[in-house]
Amino acid sequence: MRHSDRVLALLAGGLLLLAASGLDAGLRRQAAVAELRQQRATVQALELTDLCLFTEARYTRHLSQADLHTPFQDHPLAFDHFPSGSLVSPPLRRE
Amino acid sequence: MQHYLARQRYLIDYTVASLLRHRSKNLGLLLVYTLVVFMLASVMLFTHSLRQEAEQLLSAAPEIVLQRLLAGRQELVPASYLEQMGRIRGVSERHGRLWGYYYDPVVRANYTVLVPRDRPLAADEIVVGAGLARSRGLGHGDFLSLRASDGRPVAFRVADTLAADSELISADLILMAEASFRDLFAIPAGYYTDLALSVRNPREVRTVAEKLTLALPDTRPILRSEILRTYATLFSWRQGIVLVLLAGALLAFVIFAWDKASGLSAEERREIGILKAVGWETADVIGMKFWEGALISLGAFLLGYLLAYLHVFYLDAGLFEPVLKGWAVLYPSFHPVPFIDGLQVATLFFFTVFPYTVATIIPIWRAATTDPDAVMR
Amino acid sequence: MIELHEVKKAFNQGRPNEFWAIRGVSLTIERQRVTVFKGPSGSGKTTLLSMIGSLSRPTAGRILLDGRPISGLPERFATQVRRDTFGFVFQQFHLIKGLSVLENVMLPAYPSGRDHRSLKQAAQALLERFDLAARASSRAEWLSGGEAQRAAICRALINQPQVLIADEPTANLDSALAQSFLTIVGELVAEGKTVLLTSHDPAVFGSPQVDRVVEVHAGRLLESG
Amino acid sequence: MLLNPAILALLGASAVASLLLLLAAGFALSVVRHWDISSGSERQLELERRTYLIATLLAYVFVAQLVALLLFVYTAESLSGQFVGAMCATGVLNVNGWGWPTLYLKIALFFAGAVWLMLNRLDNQGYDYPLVRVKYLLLLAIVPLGLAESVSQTLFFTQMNPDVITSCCGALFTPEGEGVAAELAGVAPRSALLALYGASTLLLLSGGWLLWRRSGAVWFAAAALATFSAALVAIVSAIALYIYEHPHHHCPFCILKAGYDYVGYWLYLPLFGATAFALGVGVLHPWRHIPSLRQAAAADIRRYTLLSLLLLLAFHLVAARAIWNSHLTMSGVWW
Repeated sequence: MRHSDRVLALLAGGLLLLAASGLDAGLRRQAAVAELRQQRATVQALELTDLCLFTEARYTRHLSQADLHTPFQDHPLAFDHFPSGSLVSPPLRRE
Repeated sequence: MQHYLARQRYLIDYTVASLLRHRSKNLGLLLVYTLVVFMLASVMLFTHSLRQEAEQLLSAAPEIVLQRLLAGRQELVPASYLEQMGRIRGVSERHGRLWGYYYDPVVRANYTVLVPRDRPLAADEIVVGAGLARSRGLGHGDFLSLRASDGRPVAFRVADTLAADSELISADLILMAEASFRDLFAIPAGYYTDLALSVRNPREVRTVAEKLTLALPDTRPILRSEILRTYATLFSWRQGIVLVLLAGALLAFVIFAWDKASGLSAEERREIGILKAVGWETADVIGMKFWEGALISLGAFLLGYLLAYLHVFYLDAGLFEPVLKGWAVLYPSFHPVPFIDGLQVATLFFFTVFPYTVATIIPIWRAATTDPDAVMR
Repeated sequence: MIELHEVKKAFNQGRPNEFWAIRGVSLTIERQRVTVFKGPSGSGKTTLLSMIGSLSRPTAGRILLDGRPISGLPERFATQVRRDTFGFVFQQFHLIKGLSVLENVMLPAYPSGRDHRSLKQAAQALLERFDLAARASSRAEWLSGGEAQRAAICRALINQPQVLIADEPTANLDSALAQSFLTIVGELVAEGKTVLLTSHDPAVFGSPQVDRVVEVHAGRLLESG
Repeated sequence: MLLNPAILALLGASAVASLLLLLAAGFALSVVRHWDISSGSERQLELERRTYLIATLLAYVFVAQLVALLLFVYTAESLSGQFVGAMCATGVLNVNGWGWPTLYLKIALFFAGAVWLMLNRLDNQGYDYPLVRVKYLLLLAIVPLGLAESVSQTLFFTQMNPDVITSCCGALFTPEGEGVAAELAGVAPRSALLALYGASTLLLLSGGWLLWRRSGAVWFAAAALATFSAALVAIVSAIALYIYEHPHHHCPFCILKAGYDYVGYWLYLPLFGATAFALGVGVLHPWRHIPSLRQAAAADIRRYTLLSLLLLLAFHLVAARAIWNSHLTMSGVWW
């Protein structure tokens, strides 16, 4: 077997797997539809406004409800001392 | 066309043979490259999936949340505001929300305490989120004691836990009755945390918000579209930050690739000389070298991407958990739903394959223009 | 027929270490003959041969192949001429290490993109003819000197060139192997090939297979024989 | 400035492309100044080697630009969620004054690059490289285009202000509005489609004439440009409406969305391809009498003409299919 055939077959296999991953994503998304709908219902019922990703501080737990300069709300020189502060951008909002 | 393809196959033949001869060196390169792609792809897939999920879930959030600001801080809203705002056309429903935070010194975590509107609870009953239940070891019928604002302990019976599959939104929630909430935090009757308004027609939301700020100048409306926008920018911003950080790694890798491509050994130089002497043209050598780069970068891209896919969606992005957890004690356990879009994959491809190939153009050209008669000298 | 008109070649032109390796050579080489360029090392015979084989371009003068000028061609086209017309056997054989003998033989035909199966068959037939079929799949660096030279000849013949060019072909061989090389040359000429050699080995230019000896000295010709 | 991976990729790519272009221009300059094909001097050999580098660099730039053009539109599309008032790429391009110029420059660069590569391919088939000066002068003309594109794109992305309320396709592409976009939308669908079919017929006829009589390449290229503009107008004023099945939704970008089966790509790719090939024919044709190129030029011109006509056909088939399958019926209103 020629080298090129072997390598092209490998690449084709990789591309096939890439396509398979897309297919798999679609299937899993489909499977998650019910769950997502359930969660949406919870959001609606409880009137939630934020994801529960960073629970350490008020301004990271409810990002969208925080004040514009939240990290400094306790004191103008107060440092943002929670690590997620480095991951979360300051709230962007039109005043 | 056929001739062109046949020629490319021959060039690949030669490239593969020459890659195989320096197996360990090229395998090392492939490995490092795959790792770089894997990290980038993991971040992209994970944040994109979170962003999509946020968008889907939070599109059910209240259309307008009205906060009252007092000296720049959020303050309780008197119920009278609901009357004061007057009749605003388009607002189909308005009511006060009661929610707040509770710091639990036992596990040093912040909980979100919330009064549900459509779920009647007895005064001593609470419903807790699955994450909280896990970290405090609570089950149905257990008791949780919370300290009221005046210092006395109040015991609540866990009537229910929220579904585990909704942890992404509800891991740290405690739901309780309105009376218990007011009692626990000493919030006088007639005051709410904020107000929620529903607006039927999405086109009217902005006008409603403008009218609200006019009618109630000390309030601030937060629109649903702003919430969605906050999350959209949050995640792409984060992706960007991680990319900027990883760009260093990428740059180092590109320099490595450049160095590898330009630091041709005497042996390789001699080989190219031989190829040219026996009838290969500069363009053939460039094509051959191009395939070398293309095979390595394509291979690394496919491998890295597929590994990242497995990592994020089958292993629940295990490697990122510590990063996301930060100092948070309550971390939701959730399975990201695979939202993938072509832009993500195309960007990733651009980010990883393009710099590598560009970095090697000039070294390749240098090597390919070796004099064909060099072998005769 | 190959004609050279006042061919000159300079190295490092315009710099202080400028050096004229060929200082004006005019020559006609007939088809189906064995022509040997003889001369001491540094006399310019290899440079001359590389210009005839379109490996390098003369600084001045013209080289014609069957009446068609080939010396002024840019590399892209010179390579085509070289690939189709000339086959090279180098002094060090220059087989590529790590590739099998068969792959080495097929190498010059890669850019032409010809059908893989027929190419492989042609290569195998050549190996068979030169008694190398058994070594087809062994690596090039495992061959003995004589085998390596025969493999190099196979490689030179894979594109069916009219002209075979060999640079000091017997320098790395013992006399028995040198003799068998000359026999092969004789066979090739009988088949219609033109052969150009450089050598300073009396066993070569004294051999009955050689039709003409051209002596090169300090970049000029001193024809004899 | 939004720190978004796709934006970073685009900025990086166009910076790299500009760098490569500048590099190529530097080499091209020395080639134009010292080129002498008849010389066998070492400098000439060096220059000939440089042509390989320049061609490789340009091929990379062109491919990168092609991908970047798609990525740019796609990114603009995906950013629409982050701007108040933006529903699709139109809104995002309107966020500041650099959006549209960037898009136009990218398109111009695409055509210029395609034409250059075709010219280069032809020249490489002539043993005396007869077009060397022409193509490198053309390259020097492309460089400012590339730099302008890079600068404009950088300004576009860095000056993006998420607080600006932008006007999107709903506001922009309305017949009542002002500006070019509004005028495009205001063109009666009937005359737009008629113009498109008229221009396409001209293109077909001039292509046929070119294949048959080997002349009139200028007309062919001109007809292609006319068809290109007519097609863009027709997409905005009529074809898109059929795809959206909405009589007032004029937008050239929303058709790229997944919701419309990405039909936009199937429309734009053949259209751009057909135009690029036709322009290439127009540029190659004047050189067909150079002796060393005669054969190659005839073959290339023939090939590109056929490709251009085939792609044109593909465009029309996709457009016709979109109209045919649409549930929008305007027969009483437009026809």
